[in-house]
Amino acid sequence: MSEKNARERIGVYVCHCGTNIAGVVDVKEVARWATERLANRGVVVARDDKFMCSSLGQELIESDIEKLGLTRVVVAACSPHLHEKTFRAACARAGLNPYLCEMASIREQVSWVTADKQVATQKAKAMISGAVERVHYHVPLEPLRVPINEATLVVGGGIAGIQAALEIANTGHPVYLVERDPSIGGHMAQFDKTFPTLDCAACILTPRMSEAGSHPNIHLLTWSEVEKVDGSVGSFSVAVRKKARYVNTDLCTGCGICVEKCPKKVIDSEFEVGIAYRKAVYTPFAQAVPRYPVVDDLNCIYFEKGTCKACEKFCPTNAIDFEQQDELITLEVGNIILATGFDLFDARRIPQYGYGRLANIFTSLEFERMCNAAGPTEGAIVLRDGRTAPRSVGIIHCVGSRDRNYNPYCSAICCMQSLKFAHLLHERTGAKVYNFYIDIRTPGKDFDEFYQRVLEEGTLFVRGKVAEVTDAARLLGEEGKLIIQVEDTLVGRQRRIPVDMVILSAGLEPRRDADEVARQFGISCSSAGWFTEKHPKLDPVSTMTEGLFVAGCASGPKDIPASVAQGSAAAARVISYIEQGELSLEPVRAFIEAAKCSGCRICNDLCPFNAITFDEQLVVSEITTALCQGCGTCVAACPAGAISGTGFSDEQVLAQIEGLLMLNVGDPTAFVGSHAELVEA
Amino acid sequence: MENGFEPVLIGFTCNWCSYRAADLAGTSRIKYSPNVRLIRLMCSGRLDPTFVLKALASGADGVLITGCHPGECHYLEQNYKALRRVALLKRTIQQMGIDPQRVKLVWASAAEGMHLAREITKFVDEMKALGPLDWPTARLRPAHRELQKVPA
Amino acid sequence: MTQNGKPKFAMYWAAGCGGCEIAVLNIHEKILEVDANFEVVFWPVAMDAKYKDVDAMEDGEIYLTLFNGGIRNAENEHLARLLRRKSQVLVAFGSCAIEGCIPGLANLSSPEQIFEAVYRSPSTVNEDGRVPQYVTQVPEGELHLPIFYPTLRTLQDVVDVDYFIPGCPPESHQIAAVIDAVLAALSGKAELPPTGAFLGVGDSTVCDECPRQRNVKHIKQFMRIQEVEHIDPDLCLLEQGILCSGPATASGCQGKCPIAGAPCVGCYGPAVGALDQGARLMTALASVIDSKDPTEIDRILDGIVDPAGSFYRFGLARSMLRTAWVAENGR
Amino acid sequence: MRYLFYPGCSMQRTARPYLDSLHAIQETLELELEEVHDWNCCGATEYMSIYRLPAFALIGRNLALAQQQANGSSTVMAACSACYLNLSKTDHYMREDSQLSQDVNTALQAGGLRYDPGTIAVRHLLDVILNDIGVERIRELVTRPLTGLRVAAYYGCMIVRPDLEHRWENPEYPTALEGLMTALGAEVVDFPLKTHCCGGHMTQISPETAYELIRRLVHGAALYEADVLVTVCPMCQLNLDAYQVEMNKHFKTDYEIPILFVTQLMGLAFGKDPDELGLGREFVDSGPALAKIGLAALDDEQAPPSPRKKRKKEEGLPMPPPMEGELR
Repeated sequence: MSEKNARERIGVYVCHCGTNIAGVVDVKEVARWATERLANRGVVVARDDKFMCSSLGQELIESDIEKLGLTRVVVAACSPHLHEKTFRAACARAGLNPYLCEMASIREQVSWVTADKQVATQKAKAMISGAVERVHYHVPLEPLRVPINEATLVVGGGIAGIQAALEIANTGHPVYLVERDPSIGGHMAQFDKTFPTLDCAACILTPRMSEAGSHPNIHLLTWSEVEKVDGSVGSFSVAVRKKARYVNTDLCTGCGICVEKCPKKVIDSEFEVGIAYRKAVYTPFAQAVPRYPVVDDLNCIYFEKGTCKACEKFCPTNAIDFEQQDELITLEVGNIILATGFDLFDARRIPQYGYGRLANIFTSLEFERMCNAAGPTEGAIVLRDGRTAPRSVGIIHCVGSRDRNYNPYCSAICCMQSLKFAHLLHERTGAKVYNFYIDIRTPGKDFDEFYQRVLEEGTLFVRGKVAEVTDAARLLGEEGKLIIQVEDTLVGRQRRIPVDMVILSAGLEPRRDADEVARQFGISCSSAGWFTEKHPKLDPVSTMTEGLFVAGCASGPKDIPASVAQGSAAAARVISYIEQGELSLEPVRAFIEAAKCSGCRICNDLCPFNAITFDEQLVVSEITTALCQGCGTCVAACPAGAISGTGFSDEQVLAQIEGLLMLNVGDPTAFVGSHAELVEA
Repeated sequence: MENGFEPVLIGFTCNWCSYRAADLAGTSRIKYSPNVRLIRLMCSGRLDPTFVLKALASGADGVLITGCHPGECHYLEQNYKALRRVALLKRTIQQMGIDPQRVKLVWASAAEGMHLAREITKFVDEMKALGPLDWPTARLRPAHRELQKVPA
Repeated sequence: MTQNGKPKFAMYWAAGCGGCEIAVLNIHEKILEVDANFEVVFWPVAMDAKYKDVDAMEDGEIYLTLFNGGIRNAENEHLARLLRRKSQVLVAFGSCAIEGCIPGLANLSSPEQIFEAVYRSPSTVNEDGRVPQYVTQVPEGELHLPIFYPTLRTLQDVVDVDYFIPGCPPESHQIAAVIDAVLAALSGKAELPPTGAFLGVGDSTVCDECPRQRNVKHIKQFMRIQEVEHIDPDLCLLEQGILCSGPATASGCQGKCPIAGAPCVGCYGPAVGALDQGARLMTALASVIDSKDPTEIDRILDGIVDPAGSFYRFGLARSMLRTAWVAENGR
Repeated sequence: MRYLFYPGCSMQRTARPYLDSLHAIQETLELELEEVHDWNCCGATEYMSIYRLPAFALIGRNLALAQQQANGSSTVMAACSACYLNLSKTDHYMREDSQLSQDVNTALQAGGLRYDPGTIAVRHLLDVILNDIGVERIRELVTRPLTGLRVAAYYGCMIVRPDLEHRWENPEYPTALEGLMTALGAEVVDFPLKTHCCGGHMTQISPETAYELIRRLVHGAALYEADVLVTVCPMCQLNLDAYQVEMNKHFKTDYEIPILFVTQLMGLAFGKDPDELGLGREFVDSGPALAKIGLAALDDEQAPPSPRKKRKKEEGLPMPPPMEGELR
């Protein structure tokens, strides 16, 4: 045991927590024991109190620090996750660095989980012993302070991103809104009506889009993608690739003549999800923001064959520019909001549902486009032939969701969306509509009322997971139909229901490149692939990386109101950072001692936050403190022992082990090779 | 246990998952074996094999290492580093005559208080079956065992 | 001080191979300075000396003792205690004295296993099956051999040590530098370093002195050097899947082995301040194994055929665990 | 590639062409098959649901023999889907249920045998062809592509369900056999009934039930204008082939869909002699169908195959494209 550290003057405070601790642990005995047996380990006072976290309890600690000159404090009470801040603050008020306080969780880890009182008391002693040994090696720490650049980057121009951008821009701070498609608007722009109010999606969205497009504080970067992210909270440096549009946006008036004159028709697999055609030069939809078209260089005849340029010939302002190149720009921002949205589950992955094989099977998004008055059928609900109205329609819920073969989670919006479809079908076609569902989930405002309404309209509901959709007719009346084979679990029998059209309510999935984006920005994804929020309940728009926020479906399936709320919430968090001007960060961080670093590069790829870099000149690795999240993986990995971690140093942990194993109160000669001995050596 | 042997065990927890699982076990009043004394790390990735060796050399009969489930690491994927370190460490200590069972890796999310409690009790039972380690470097009459003894 | 005014010098060889003795001679002409400045009073390899002569000395009469080898038997321990008492400055010289070195690896086996291997295994020519006896009766009386201890301990486990000079053996230029330092201190030109210091080592590890190109590491396979068909002469050996102890071994040797194309075996011990060289190596290597799949990880780890022997080749006797659990190990 | 081979009883008798054609192409595929010595019945489809332990012990004996024999391979390959499923199930449940494993081994002990669950991998011939040999290799081996032959790929139920070892990408709607057929040069028709029931032993218990099940499959193949239906299971082949006539009588229909084994079509594509492949032994004559690829001589009276009706080209809204890597 180290004599050096016995110089510390330690106060031990044992909390009764009413009877929560004292009912099981003999707190008086624990305090007595600590005074007696840990005196040679620096403990100068050990007290017990009814509620250490009360103002009286805190004052007790403060007064001891002042009167007894305590240099370290150990509080044996509840979990540090509950009251570490409280006791740190008490220390700070008495002039002791708050990080010189350590807690032993003798409530959550002892009194509440141990039946035998005597054993519980012994375990409490061991834990205090561990905390006492550990606290010797605590060092005074100061929170890190970083200045915050007032500009913000919002990635993704769907409704969540638009909302976030507008909120921040309205407080007078600059925002860069990056969108990889030619227009902002996201999935919401594709929808027809929104549930349960049946507002027209475009009617409520497009004003927001225009507002974002013309806001003086919003710098719109569509047809652009984030390429690289450097820096950390307060001062991110983000490289953005502005893809070549082949349209000079300074000259373009958005008149649309180029689109009209373009001779090349291609299937519009983006906005119209493959059920309509567009030109090789196009604006994705009429109300696109910005209104400038894009030349699709994969399909443009000029790019294929080197000749055509019809658009260029007819453009009245000479805005077409085939020489345009991608442009790489760097944005300096203080915070980033990721609102990258979702992808629709690819229904072709369930071949027994026949999508892609059987003509009259549509995905939910295809159906949205079909219902939309601005869509390929101008709102007419028809079969794939483009003419025939269906007389019977089956809507299959949970396609790719709540299915362990695909995605185990609930996609949250499909029930309401399917009910909406049922209503629209009823209203516009009078077709017989079946809903095939596992459970109906209508937890939102006015949602269940809408469900009741659809029920009353006569939509039929079959509870059961559809086994297959087939055109292999077997029974009378099945020829030429799509037959839905399903076990009706309410009736308890197999049914075959022939219909004209099937709509697959495909689930929501993380963006196909979500993993890559997460890595680029240094955040994590859940096992399903959604971005992980800092806390699912209490901090749903923050991530583990300071200054990086998430909003909308990027962190999981959400409906429009929830996405909008998250956009606003993320904006509020960013605005609060900007207004503070600087940010305090927990000082639990790793540091590399350059003289000890051999430049072996073992640690270089261990940090998921990209905090570790290698200096080729000095041949040493370095840590960017503001990026470090304090996990300590590199500390544990460094073969040279050159990396140390504040708050969780080797010395602290090793001392705690000795303390927990009561080496400090045993016969010192009984132990060979204490770590302290080695440290001293 | 037949011989009344109560192992003394050290447990390492991740601040974000297993430590919170221990908190949850507490608030849920789930009773489990008192033999494991937990140490909080920020992440299972902080787990340095030195700590495990230190614990074994200092009188612990076994070491439990807990972290977030694979794919759920709070720091993205540091728990895989713990997984690999423990795998290698087990091979080494086996050569040193230590039953690799004495070092155990358990995944427990913040929501798995019950799971953690069960795993702790299970580990304690396994260690009871294995008997004391009593590593030579912690020989003689270590005080820690006195304290662990359950009075009859 | 002797009559001629020269401080006294001693060197002793305990459980070790003797390489350290050779290393001292390997400082070439510098050895003349030793002779010029010291009176060699006890150096069994180099001169005739009796233990009783040392016994007869005053405490602290010897100025400098270089002690190499570990403490394997009662004689080693006796001499360690004796020389500690008689010396002002006791130096643990070389890996064996500091951390056990190769003799320390014997801590993976019991004395019985060791004797079995040495006297009775098929690799031994011992037709009569003679095994040393602690007590042997001869016409003249009883002969005694020193007691063989259950484990090998290091010098500092037995006595207080003033300085440590690591290496197997220590590099000649480092030995020369130490001699210069001692001479400078003797002549009052400089102070001796603080007690407990490691002499002749750098702040960092072998990679610091290794000229090979190093990159971010992703290890998919470990191989023994004889299994590697072509070794890139310029690339980090570890990145080529060869288990190299360089990252976790104190610098000071100038990267001799990796420069010569052989992986570092770790003879300089852990970096100063690091507690357990084996643990440092294990944690570092495991961290950069490029797999998240337990089965694949196992496959990759299969490439490390002798983990304990590889990670604790030199440091076992001074590692956290010190010894393997062997039934007879003094338990 | 070397495997232990469990032929099963059907391949010795009713599905002899399956065995013959397998032997015929074995060398081309570089398949080394070593028959499990002294193998016994696999329990077929029902036994396991009637007497659980005896069934497992019966099958376990084969696994024990295989374990004993295992030299150079610990994989037992079965070409019959029922055999495959029973062997696979037994290994799986013995692994999961230590009590069962103990009981089975107690039974096996009487014969001086023992099976350690997990030591033998049980695989179906189709799985071996697709995953060990691979479609690419097969494509290289084709000397007489089955160009113009319209094939309905039929898996039956037992090979894909329950997919205990997760060997199939999509056990509900597999597409791998289609890929193999395409590699042979055949044209694969849409056949959504690919994993539907062939009737199984219903032919013995309740023929009318079986006829309906058979009718659905044959009708499906006819609807999509398949020339042949290819199968990987002796029972499927037997039901669809031998009972097709009975079924036609029952429903007063006149379906004539020849039912061939996958190995027979592979053999044809590899240029093997039809006789060697056991062709001509089927009830529903495959001659007219195979005439399309220039094999058997056409009967004079027989009209040449009607020109294929193209499925109507869709107008209106475009169809979604096939998924990347999807076999059609």
